[in-house]
Amino acid sequence: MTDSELIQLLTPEGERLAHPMYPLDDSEVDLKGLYRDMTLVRRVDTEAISLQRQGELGIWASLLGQEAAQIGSGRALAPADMAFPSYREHGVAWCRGLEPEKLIELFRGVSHSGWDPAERKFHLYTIVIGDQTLHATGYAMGIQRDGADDEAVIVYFGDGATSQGDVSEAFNFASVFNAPVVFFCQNNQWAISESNERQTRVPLYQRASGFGFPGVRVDGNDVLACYAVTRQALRAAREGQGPSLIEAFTYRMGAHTTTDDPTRYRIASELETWKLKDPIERVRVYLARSGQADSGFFEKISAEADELGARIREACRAMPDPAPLSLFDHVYAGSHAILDAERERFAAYLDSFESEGASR
Amino acid sequence: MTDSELIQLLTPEGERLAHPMYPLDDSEVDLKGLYRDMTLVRRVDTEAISLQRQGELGIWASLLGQEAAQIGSGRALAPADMAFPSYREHGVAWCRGLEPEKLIELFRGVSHSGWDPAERKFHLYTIVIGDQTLHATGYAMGIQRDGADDEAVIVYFGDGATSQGDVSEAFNFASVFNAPVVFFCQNNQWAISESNERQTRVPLYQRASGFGFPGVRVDGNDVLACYAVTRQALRAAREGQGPSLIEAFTYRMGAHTTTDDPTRYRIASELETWKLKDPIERVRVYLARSGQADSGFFEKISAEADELGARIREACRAMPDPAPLSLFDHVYAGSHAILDAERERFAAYLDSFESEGASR
Amino acid sequence: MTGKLTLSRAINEGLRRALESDDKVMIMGEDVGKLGGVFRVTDGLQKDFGEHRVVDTPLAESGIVGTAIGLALRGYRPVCEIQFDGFVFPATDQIVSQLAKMRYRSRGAVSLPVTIRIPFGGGIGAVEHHSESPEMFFAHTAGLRVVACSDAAEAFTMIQLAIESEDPVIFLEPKRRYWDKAEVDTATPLSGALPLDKARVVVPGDDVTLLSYGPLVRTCAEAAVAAREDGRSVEVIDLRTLSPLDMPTIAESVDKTGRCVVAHEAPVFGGLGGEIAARVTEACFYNLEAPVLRVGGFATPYPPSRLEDHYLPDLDRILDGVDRTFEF
Amino acid sequence: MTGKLTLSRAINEGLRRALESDDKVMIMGEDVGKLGGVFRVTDGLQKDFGEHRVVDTPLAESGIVGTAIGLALRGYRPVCEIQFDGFVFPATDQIVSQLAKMRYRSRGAVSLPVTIRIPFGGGIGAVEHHSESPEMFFAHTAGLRVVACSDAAEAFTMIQLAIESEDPVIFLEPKRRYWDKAEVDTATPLSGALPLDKARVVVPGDDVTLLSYGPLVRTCAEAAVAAREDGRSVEVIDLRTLSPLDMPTIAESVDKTGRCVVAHEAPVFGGLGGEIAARVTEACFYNLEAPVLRVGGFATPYPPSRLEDHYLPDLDRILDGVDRTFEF
Ligand SMILES: Cc1ncc(C[n+]2csc(CCOP(=O)(O)OP(=O)(O)O)c2C)c(N)n1
Ligand SMILES: Cc1ncc(C[n+]2csc(CCOP(=O)(O)OP(=O)(O)O)c2C)c(N)n1
Ligand SMILES: [Mg+2]
Ligand SMILES: [Mg+2]
Repeated sequence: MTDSELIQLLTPEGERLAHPMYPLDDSEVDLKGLYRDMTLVRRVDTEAISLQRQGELGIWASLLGQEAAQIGSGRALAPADMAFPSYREHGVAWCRGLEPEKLIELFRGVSHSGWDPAERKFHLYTIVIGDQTLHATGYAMGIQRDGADDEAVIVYFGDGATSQGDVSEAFNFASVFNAPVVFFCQNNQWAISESNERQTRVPLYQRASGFGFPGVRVDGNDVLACYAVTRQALRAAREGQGPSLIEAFTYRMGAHTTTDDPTRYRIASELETWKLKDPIERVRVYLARSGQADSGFFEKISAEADELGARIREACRAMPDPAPLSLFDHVYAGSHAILDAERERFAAYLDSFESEGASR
Repeated sequence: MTDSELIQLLTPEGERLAHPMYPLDDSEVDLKGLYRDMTLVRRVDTEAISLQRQGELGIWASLLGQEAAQIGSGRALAPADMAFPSYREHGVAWCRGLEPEKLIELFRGVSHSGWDPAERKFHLYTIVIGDQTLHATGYAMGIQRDGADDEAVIVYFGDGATSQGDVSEAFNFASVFNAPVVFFCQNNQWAISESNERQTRVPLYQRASGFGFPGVRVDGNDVLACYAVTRQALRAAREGQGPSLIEAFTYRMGAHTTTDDPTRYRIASELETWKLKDPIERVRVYLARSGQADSGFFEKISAEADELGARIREACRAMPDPAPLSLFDHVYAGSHAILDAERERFAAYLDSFESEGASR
Repeated sequence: MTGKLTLSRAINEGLRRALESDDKVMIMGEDVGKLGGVFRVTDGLQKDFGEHRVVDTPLAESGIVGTAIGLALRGYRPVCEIQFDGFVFPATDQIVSQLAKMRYRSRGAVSLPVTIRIPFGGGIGAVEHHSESPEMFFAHTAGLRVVACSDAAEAFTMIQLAIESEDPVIFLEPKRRYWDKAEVDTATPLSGALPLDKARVVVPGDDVTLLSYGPLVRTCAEAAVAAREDGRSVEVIDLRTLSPLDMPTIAESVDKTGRCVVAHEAPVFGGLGGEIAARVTEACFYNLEAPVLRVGGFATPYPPSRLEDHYLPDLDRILDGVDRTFEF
Repeated sequence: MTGKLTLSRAINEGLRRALESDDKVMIMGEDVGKLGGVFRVTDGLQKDFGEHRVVDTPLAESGIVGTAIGLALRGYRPVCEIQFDGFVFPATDQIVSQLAKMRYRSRGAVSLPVTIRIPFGGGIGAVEHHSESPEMFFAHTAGLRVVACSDAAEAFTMIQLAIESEDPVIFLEPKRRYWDKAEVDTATPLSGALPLDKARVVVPGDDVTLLSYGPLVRTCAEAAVAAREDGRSVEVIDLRTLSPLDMPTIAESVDKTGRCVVAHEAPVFGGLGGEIAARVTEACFYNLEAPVLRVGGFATPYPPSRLEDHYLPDLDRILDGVDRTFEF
């Protein structure tokens, strides 16, 4: 890959670039807001990891290093746009206004995804790799049928996901039906222990052309580039130009999840290289250097992050386990005799302990 | 698509062309043999269709119009190469030396595919669209492990099949592992009633580049071009250059199968246009015009076809139904108590009719 | 309005009603447009409702179900056609892990009123993968409703009820009965129809209960007639619903007859018959004169079509099963 | 050589043996290489046998099984790892329509000795799709053998027998028992091991037969101990093989005890318990004092992990099932 393939508007050193195809003026974007978003979601992440270590969560999938890809693209969404996440899109959830506590619920094992996707314009987390790309494409086909030309869809998935047949089928449906969907692939270079070369031998953004729509690679650690590229792709989708693929070239700085041990499969120096490209640090440098923010601003955000951390910690610890019988809820809309009988019998069974006391 | 995209060595008018990338001298190829092959498999096809009409076969999938794609590619195979067909590759079967009667068996409902793929270097027909592309890729991975650099694999599938996730997964596995497999897509323009635009909005051969390997479009009604292009792709595969995709641009001149009625979904004029591009006719013209064959040759082939037709007809009519208990054979290599008990009980049940006579 | 319709035509009429009465209803699948489906079940619907509502999709079953889920999230009610039973397997993941679970995962926030039509079963002399009975894959999956129609009259109302359901429904169509005709009353309002989760007694009887669904309901009814000549009164029940099972109707019958046979084309091993046997034995233990017996497909792949008459339960094998329950 | 090994380690040793003794044996899957699998079952194998024999594949389950089929056609014996139970569904088509049927379709010309390892079941506090029990999808599919190991000693021999089998084997590993240790005798030759298609009495008893497989075998054995204190003698059988079922061993026990309970994590509805109930009732009709009862997962998706202790059959629910058989 030549450097010129990679869209970049803010270098790791905090230098601001212009790109002929993705013009973006500082006045068009709330860079301080983006800095705040990224800092706060990183704190959510840190907090969740430590909650997991303390046994409060079953597992956590860290977004460390992917803040720019998620906040940049998430903030490019119009309110009416619909987003379909994978399981790591805590930053996009944040942009959609979803309380981090909702995500915590899921990883704590209290719910599978306890929010209303229609209300939040943010679908449930999808763990089966790639499945959500078809849902997003179908949703976009619905937008077409509604004639809603002010709406588009974005769907998130990883580099590993591109190998799944469903993702290719989604590319194809989207292309054939010219559906208004943006495929946003966060190429964080790893699918658990497998590096990119196990998934592809050419850059992933090129996959799109074979299906007949444009693909582009953006510096996934550059929040401005992610913002500009996503905004344009969504706009094109809304205007009837069909799907596109964005490959956000980034890096998973942490473990795959809290149960993973990356020292088994990757060398430490790789992480060191990527630390120099940290998505938050470059914004801090640029904001400070360009005089857009002073130390007071950074301190305020830092304090806000501390507060948020405390709030999440408390909320998590206070989360009660769901009631046993709730395990039977919401399987069907209507009654289902087999299930209903099971619920009844189980309720009676539980009651028998109540009445017997600890008889066994 | 520009004309220059389409590899052609023999025009519909029987004019012989040269192509810089696919040099082929007439001396390298047995053109009369190819003519014979195409004529005979077309006769197999005609015969099978009429056998179906007479109720001798359950169904038949006609290859009419696709003779050049199948014979050209099939004759490009080296004896050690392995071929994975879909369900329409009667011409490839022919090249592999498989008796047409074996195919007849399948469509008659006497067997599912009664040959040994290892012995014939020709896998079973595969009806579930696209599944065989993964088998071919796995087989090619086996060739790599064996270090057998004189072997390659070819796998056949249709334009419709390219939409299946499995086919994309096969492209990707083949690419990532650099497996010696040639993906041979017969784009006959139709997947039952669905025209190409339901499957893709760009030419299919372009699909390959997104997975990181070369794709090429060849005139699928030109037996020489199909031969030359396939030969080269197989050679590249054997030499360790990895997979490639060949899109043979052809036309399904008949119905999808004998149960299909194409008048419901396509206009007659389309067929007329393609009749002018008939794959056999152009070879006849060229052979005659260039003095390579005289009327005696053509008559001999025609007589041979008549004989073959008669042979197939008779063989088909003479095929006995399989023995009832054979339905329990070859489910498992070893014994399987549940199945064995069923077989035993069913045998006793059948016996009870024998002994009772027509008691019920 | 009543008249004789084939089962295929009755579903077509039912789909038409659904398309007419709710503009969110859509039909998706391979060859469902101009061709009207390989069995003509969707014949004429694209012409009348347009390409946006009757959609020829790319050839990809996972894609069909996956995008139907997305369309349902957007408020549509997609009716997917899987061309043949054997081609539902590529869609298993989307059906089992997504379609079936979405309501549960979202704590009731999401409804996915998707209907998946599957022509199922054998008996049409087809090549392999065209005669499968995959119903247990779905009946065993919580979150789905699984139903099978058995004749034109039933099919006409059941398809409409399936589409109306807020739950995803696997709708099994007995393909070898597509051409069977029956009187269909298209005038009575749907509200009067037997609900989707109820079984129905097709032939009343006293000596033994014969349970089936889909293509074998007719065979069972014929068996009941034949048995009557032998002086045996067979009660035939069309299960209609496989998930949930209508246990009250089943148990009431078996409590009365004391004997029970289940017939289906799917392999006996792991088939619905086992589930029914377990439940009936528990519910009717003291009234059972014999174990619940099962007549069904063997533990083999579906055989070449010239052998299918041996594989499929027919009148004789069903009667043999009935006879055997009297040996206890 | 005997020693205490965890179940995970025992499978690792079994795989190592297989790789050593037949150079056609291969391991394929996601993260099976350097990482050694998310449960470390393949730990160290790539290092010792190379990247050609222990293959990290692209992230695509259908691709894994589909290419394994091709490798088997070429003479290899691939052992595929599906990372978690819930991720086997994208491979359903390749397993059900291709892997299971190839021998039959080719009239015995083709053998596909492919083993598919699936860590299955719940109890590890995981997020959704990581605690499924998909065994019935495969037990209902003719052409496959389906087995489940329950402890380290069994796992060590069973994985080797599975790989040796000329038939495709679905090999279920009880993931919550991966860390359980047991004495494993790695010295005795494999030829002395209990064959793959046999069940085994784990705890002998007289009053009631308790059948299970995989993770619940241990729970059942514990239940038998608890029941003994109540004066009830429970015979616990580890089924080991789900397809075929070892009916002689099962029926012999039930004929003796007259009562039977089946426990599994998979939903009861459509689960193996129904099949067993039907067969046991037919085989032991005159000896049964009570209907075969089932204790298993509910007809719901697998719940959030904080509820899984309620979903999973535990000691109390299994004993409750045992108790209920004495109410008849
Ligand atoms: C169908 C399926 N197979 C396997 C898994 C197990 N798994 C979870 S995450 C993961 C790697 C995903 O990699 P990638 O798509 O790059 O996303 P990332 O985790 O890097 O964000 C795997 C194999 C799964 N969730 N779904
Ligand atoms: C998975 C699957 N879905 C559906 C079908 C039914 N079907 C048989 S052939 C066919 C069309 C195939 O079109 P194409 O791939 O272009 O091959 P062609 O028949 O034109 O040679 C369809 C949909 C099938 N066999 N397999
Ligand atoms: Mg990744
Ligand atoms: Mg075609």
